[in-house]
Amino acid sequence: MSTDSMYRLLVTIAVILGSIIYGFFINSLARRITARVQNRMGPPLKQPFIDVIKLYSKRTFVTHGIMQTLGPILMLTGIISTLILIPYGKGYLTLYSSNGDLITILYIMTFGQLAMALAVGQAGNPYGTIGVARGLTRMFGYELPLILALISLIALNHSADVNVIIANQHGGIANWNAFRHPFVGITALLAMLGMMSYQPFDNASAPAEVASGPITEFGGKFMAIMMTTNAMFVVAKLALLVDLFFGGASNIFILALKIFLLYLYPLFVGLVFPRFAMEDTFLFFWKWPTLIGFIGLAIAIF
Amino acid sequence: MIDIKGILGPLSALKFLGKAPHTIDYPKETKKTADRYRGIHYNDVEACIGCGSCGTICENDAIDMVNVGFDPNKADTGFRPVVDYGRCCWCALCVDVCPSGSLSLTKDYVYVDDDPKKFLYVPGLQELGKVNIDSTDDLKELAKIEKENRPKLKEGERSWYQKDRTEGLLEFNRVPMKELPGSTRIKSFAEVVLGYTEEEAFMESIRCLGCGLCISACPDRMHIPDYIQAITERDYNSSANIIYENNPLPEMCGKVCTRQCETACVYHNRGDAVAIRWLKRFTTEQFDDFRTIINAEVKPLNGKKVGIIGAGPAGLTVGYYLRLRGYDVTIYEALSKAGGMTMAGIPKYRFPLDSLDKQISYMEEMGVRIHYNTRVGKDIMFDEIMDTYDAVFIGIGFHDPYDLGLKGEKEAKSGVISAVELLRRVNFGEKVDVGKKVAVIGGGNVAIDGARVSKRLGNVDVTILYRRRVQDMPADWEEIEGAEDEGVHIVPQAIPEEIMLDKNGKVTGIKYVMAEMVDDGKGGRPRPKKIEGSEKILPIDTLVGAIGQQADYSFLPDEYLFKTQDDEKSGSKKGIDTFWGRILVHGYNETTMKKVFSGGDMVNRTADAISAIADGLNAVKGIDLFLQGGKETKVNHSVTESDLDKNKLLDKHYKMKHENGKLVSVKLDLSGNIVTESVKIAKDPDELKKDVEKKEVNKSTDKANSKDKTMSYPTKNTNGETKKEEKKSKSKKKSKKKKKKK
Amino acid sequence: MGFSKLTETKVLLKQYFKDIISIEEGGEQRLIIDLQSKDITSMINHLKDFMDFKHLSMISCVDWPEENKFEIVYILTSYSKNIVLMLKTKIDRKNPKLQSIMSLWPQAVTYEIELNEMFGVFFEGNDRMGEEFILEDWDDIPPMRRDFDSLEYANKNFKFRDERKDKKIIREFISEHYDEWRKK
Amino acid sequence: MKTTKLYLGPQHPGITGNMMIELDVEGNKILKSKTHVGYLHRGFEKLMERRTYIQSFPIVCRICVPEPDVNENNYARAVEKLSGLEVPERAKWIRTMVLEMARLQSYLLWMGGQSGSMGLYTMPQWTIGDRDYLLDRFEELTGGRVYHLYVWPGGVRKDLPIGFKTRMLDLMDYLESRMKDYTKLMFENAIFKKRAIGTGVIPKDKALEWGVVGPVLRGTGIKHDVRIDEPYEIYDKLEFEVPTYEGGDIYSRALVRKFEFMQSISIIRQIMDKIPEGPIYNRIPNPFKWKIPKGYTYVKLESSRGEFGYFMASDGSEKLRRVNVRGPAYVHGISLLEKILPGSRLGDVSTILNSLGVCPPEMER
Amino acid sequence: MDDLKRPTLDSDFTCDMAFNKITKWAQKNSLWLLAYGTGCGAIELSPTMTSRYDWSRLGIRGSATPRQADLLLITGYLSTKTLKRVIRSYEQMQDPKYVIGFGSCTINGGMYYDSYNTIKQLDLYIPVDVYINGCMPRPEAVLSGLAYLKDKIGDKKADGWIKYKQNFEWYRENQKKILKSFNGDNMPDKYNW
Repeated sequence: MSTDSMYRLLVTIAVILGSIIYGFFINSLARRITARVQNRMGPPLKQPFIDVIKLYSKRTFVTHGIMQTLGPILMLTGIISTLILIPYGKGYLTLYSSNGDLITILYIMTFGQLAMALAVGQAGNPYGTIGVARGLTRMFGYELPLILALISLIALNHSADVNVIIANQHGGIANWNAFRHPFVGITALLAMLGMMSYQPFDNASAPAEVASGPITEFGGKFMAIMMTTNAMFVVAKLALLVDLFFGGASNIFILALKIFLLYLYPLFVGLVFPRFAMEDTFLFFWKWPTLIGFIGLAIAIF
Repeated sequence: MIDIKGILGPLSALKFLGKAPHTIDYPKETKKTADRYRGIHYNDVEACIGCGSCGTICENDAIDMVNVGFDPNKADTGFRPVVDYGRCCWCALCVDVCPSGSLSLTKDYVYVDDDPKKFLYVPGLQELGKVNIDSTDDLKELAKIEKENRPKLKEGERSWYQKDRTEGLLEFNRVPMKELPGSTRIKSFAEVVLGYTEEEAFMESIRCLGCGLCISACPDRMHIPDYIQAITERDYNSSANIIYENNPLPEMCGKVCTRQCETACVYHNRGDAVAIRWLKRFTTEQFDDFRTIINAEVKPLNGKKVGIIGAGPAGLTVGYYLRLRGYDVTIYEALSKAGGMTMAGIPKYRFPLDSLDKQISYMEEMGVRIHYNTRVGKDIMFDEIMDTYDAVFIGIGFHDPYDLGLKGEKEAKSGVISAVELLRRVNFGEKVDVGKKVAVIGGGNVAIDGARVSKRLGNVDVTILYRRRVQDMPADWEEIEGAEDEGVHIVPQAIPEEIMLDKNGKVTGIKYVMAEMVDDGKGGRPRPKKIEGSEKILPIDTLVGAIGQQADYSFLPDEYLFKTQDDEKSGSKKGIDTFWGRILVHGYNETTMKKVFSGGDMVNRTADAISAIADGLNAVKGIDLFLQGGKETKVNHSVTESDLDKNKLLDKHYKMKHENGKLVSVKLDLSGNIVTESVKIAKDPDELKKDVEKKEVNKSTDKANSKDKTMSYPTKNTNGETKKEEKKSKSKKKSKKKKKKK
Repeated sequence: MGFSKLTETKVLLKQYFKDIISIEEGGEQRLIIDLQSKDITSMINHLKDFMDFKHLSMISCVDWPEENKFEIVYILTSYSKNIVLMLKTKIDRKNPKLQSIMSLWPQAVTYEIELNEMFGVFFEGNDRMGEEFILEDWDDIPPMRRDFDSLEYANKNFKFRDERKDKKIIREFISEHYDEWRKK
Repeated sequence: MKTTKLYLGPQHPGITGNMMIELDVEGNKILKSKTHVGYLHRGFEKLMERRTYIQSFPIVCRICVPEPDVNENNYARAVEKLSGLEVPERAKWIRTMVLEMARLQSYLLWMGGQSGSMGLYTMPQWTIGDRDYLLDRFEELTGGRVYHLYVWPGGVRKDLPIGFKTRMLDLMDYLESRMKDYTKLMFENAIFKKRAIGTGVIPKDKALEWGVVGPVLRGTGIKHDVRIDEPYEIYDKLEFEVPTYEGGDIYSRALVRKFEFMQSISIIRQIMDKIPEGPIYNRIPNPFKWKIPKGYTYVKLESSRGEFGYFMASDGSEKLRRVNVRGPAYVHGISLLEKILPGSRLGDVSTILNSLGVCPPEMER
Repeated sequence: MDDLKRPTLDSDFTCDMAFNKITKWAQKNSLWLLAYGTGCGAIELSPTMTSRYDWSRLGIRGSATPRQADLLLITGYLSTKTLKRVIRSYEQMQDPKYVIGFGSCTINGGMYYDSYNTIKQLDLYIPVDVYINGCMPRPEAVLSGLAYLKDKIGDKKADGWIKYKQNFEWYRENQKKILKSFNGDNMPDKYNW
């Protein structure tokens, strides 16, 4: 293994661990912010770490079959593969993003969710199946505007490579994609709400309706893996969106700051809005965001 | 189409980001609990009287009454509540129903534990959770903890308690009894107390909590809560039947009883007790004839005959119950009306003439023969009675007044009369001329009655001379109040010296000297000491002496009467032993003479009607046992040392002690050391041993239905006053109430 | 002037139903009617359709073991006349049977199921009789009947803490121990 | 589509309290629903037949947990009607105030539940947090936070504490200002409206026949309120309006409750101004053996969820012969649900339950 | 599914020694509570979890399913019908799990001691770690109860779940005594994972 690929491997591992820790850190900040809005004190900052350690220290290991055990692990692999494909800055931080472009990232991102669907199918909990069905319908909902936004972006930059897109955005804020092509930016932001599974669209794991949805059957260690993958997933998506629409980041700290600021947006929307009914999520995404998406595409093509 | 207001409006909720949250960071800062928060119990174990009302009202059966080691007395059962926090719902009904107001809830509520055994808790004696109680039985040593290390109530901690008598579920004020106003009372002998209407009786009887403490105070053990409950249900028949179970003269007790039960009532220490006497009276007023009401089954005559001397309360009770048990009873009464001391000694405004007629006619109709105006010893000889009857009961009471022992008493021809004599004459309708000014010497009920009666014989100026202070007077405070209302002057601390006579022996005045109270140093009653040179003379027309009575034993032939205190032969089986004028009786009121039983004022010291009835009831059991199989052994007729002690015959100036097998009575002076070696009662040691075994035998039979004959004064009531101080505080309370009324 | 609505309904009902056992006014807006059990349904039908008693508040049952009777009580409210009417009828306690009024009000089914489970009253025409409504696999007699003692059932089936098993009823204890206390 | 049977069991975060709804679901649409109750059954009516009148006073307020005062008041008035015990005037005013305070705290609890079931988790934190200030006033007045044990036959247990009036009026102003925030966040929330309008519709013509009462009935446009139809305590001396909204869906019911929340605040202000002086308690004859002559009575009042009635029969002994509690949830939770749920979406089950104000302990007592 | 090896009891402690301090600290500070208000005490849970008392600052959070919960609150009385569901949920919870008994109904029957449908002592049927006194315990009392449980977990005394496994037959026999149709409702006899 050449020293170059060795260095790259070490940096990847560092980034993965960094994303876990940073994911939990964002999660705890989010909990504090929701607490403050809800006029209460909220948990201590290190609470997510305590939760994960406690879940790992659970004694029992209940599983209904091999698929249920594999589900979270497959999800972990899915998320790690998306992580390494996203560039986080210059040099080694671009990890392996050179050999995969936007479409591969999109494909691999959905891989974790499908694995989850199979695992829940094995678990046999009715709420799980309903939760997964809702998750998939929601994915259909937000995939359309997302793809429209990404296609128009590719059309504008004439290449699907993320690094190229970042390169095109260098210079001041003015020429960040979100501002240069407002329609594309808006559709992406609206689609992002669906991806984040926060309030307006958290029908998949709505406690009141389907008792925490797909992860109803997963306790103890599985739940721990779920939480870590969730944290990494948040970081991955935000990093991707920052790269595509907000000009990437030269060094890691600016990227972290941008991720946090972008994270605030779905958080605040989630805090003040109840959740849509199942059909409405569908209709919501396929009405305004899609329309704006088509306009953006039209501008991009002609 | 897009609802802008609906989208942007909620975002205003984000303004809370800047504000500080209103969360209470519990372990560090806590919210002040309200003053009334119902938290953990606290019980002031000194004020608590263990009546069990809290345990009875608790709907979750969370409170048990447990023997924690306090020694019970008449006004306190010695039990304390233990609260089971595995049942309690903190509704504070127990606090609202606590008559003594000792139970309360505190503001402290946090208690967490992992051992369910620690949720049992005696409030006021234990810290919650410190003690692991395995069974409520082993809490007896709790009372031994001194006051200091019992859990104390922190200042201001009591959250839910009865601030005053108006809070809570109990009605502390008695339904007021209608009385004739003072001015009209004097004009006639009409009855002063007018009695309850049906509605008033219902309101008064429903106050009773039914806890039963009054039963323990009544010498005759009447079933008080049961008949009060019958009055509440307006079922007067069964109420009368319950009374008749152990009291054949309800009207007498309803009007003139000394009400020991009301002093023991739970309401007594914080308010007015339930008017038990007036309720009993109310039941009797409902019927004009007991024959149809009382359905006691009368056994057919079994051939045995019992003679009764004296138709006082004791005699009548024995007559009634023996007749029920099938004995042929005849009563010899010296006076013209039955009722004994109550009929002769008590003036008509308190005890009207006809009040016993109903009971007497019921008894006579049942077959009890009463020979009036036949004095034993004059119209019929005692020996004749002893032969004709299988058993004899002596119940002649104390009719013979003490003489005053003043200078000039013997020489006085007219103008000096004893209160008993005066009352008997007035009661039986004689016209007695007492002149314009009357002085009464003495402080008991009889003195007061004498004064009020003489007040009614025309407008007479009456003064009472009493050696000690007003509050030391043994009379009922109601009586003293009544006398003062009617204008009787009371001169306390006046010791009479000499009766001034004119030449033909008529009383003209009384010389008395003032006294000041001197504490006798041993906590006993302070003694009056003359103040030299403070003589005063009170011009009077008649002098009434009321310093106590004694029995008149003239009917007994001498060979039967033994005064144990001063001659040797007493203790033999032939005669009746008496001790300083009182007949010595054994467990079933049997005297030392075979076939002879006795009871009433001649035996017990409490000298009131209910104790006489109690003696009668006890004697009935004795006679029944005695005549059943004819075996004398069941009733052994010999008096042992413990009987004397039990009979409380001995004043604290005398003490019985064993001296080489002989019972010796020793006279003590005030400070308790022996003054004169008094008479030895002849009793050889082996006979004493036999007595003791016999006592064991009898004890077993006694246990079933024995009743303690003599009634000791209730030493201390709950707030630590002796009878006298209690009277004083009561009179103060009454006067306070009167002031309020004006 | 005119009668108050109350007396008006009273008079109307009297004419309509000859054999009413008793009808009286309990309070200013209350009517209490006693009926034989056979014409309960016709009375209720009449009340609902013609007398505008639209709202069925409750069906309840009172157990009179001494008269060996169950007393079924229907409480109807008429919003327009503002009257609450209490319709009472007595049925035999051994095999309590009554006609169901399921067809008039949907919620009557729930009341009837509960009465069936709690008292054992059988409503003909109600197909969901015997259905388990509140109690799960109950083996004893219907619990709300007066001859079922719940404390005895609790003692039989459940176990209480035994620290308090030797507790004494204070009032009986007082009466047993009079003599000891009198001495002191 | 294959129909699956779904048990929204007793342990389900969406179901308010302990009951189980058995649904036949086809995809997201409900075909048939059946309610199973009995998880909170303690046999109140049996227990109250074993307790004397004053002893069943503490157990009565445990029947319906979100609203104990309604039971206390009903029980007290029923016993007073049976026994003929009068209540002093001031006690009546205090009782009305306690009832209105209970309505306020129950509506705050409802707002939390309704928005929580829809996912708006900020609202429950606010409303139940503010409800706690009201519980402080209850604790100060009655000595208990939730179970107040304050209204008993004959009047109320203790008088108003010193300075209670000022603290109460401050609280009313605070709640009124908070209502503006709630309206912005919930009542005028776009997504709340989208979800609430048109779901769980009760047809107006069938409402009365299905036994619908209280705010749910007023939500369908029919104006009935026990406080006007049959004024109890001192409601005839107070001025307040009773709102009705057309539509019969969750949103109209929400508006009815919002309007009544404001009315309750104004009622409490009126009471605080015009409360007369005088005794507060007319003592019952005897706590242990108070016998009440034979009689029947049906007493009802307007709780925050509708007509709450007590049927009581006494037989002359010191214990009740029969008590039957008729809460609004008895009808709303069982027969009404079986009528409304079929046809609505699976996601809306807990929203509809909350809007009907279903409180399971009342159903099986 | 049972052939998968279950951690036997004795192994619970040995392999746990290695990083025991950290797990105890984590288990102490993060208690996930099963959202199941079994009795009338649940009304006092809502103020405790919302803004006025907010137990999330002590690391306590509700969880919708027994799988993720490790704390079960029995808030007051328990009717027999609910007891069956409580047993099922309790056994489905992951070890280590704790139970808190609220109020007087769990200790000796409370107000409903003479009711035919409620259980009188909770620790006959499921092991109870902490009892909180009160009817119903205030939010402050609930928080102090939870603090007490945290200390107990901290020094490894909260072993209710081990006690349940060790004398499982005793518990199961008690449960069967009052739950008549045990197998009728396909309640497994063995430990129902």
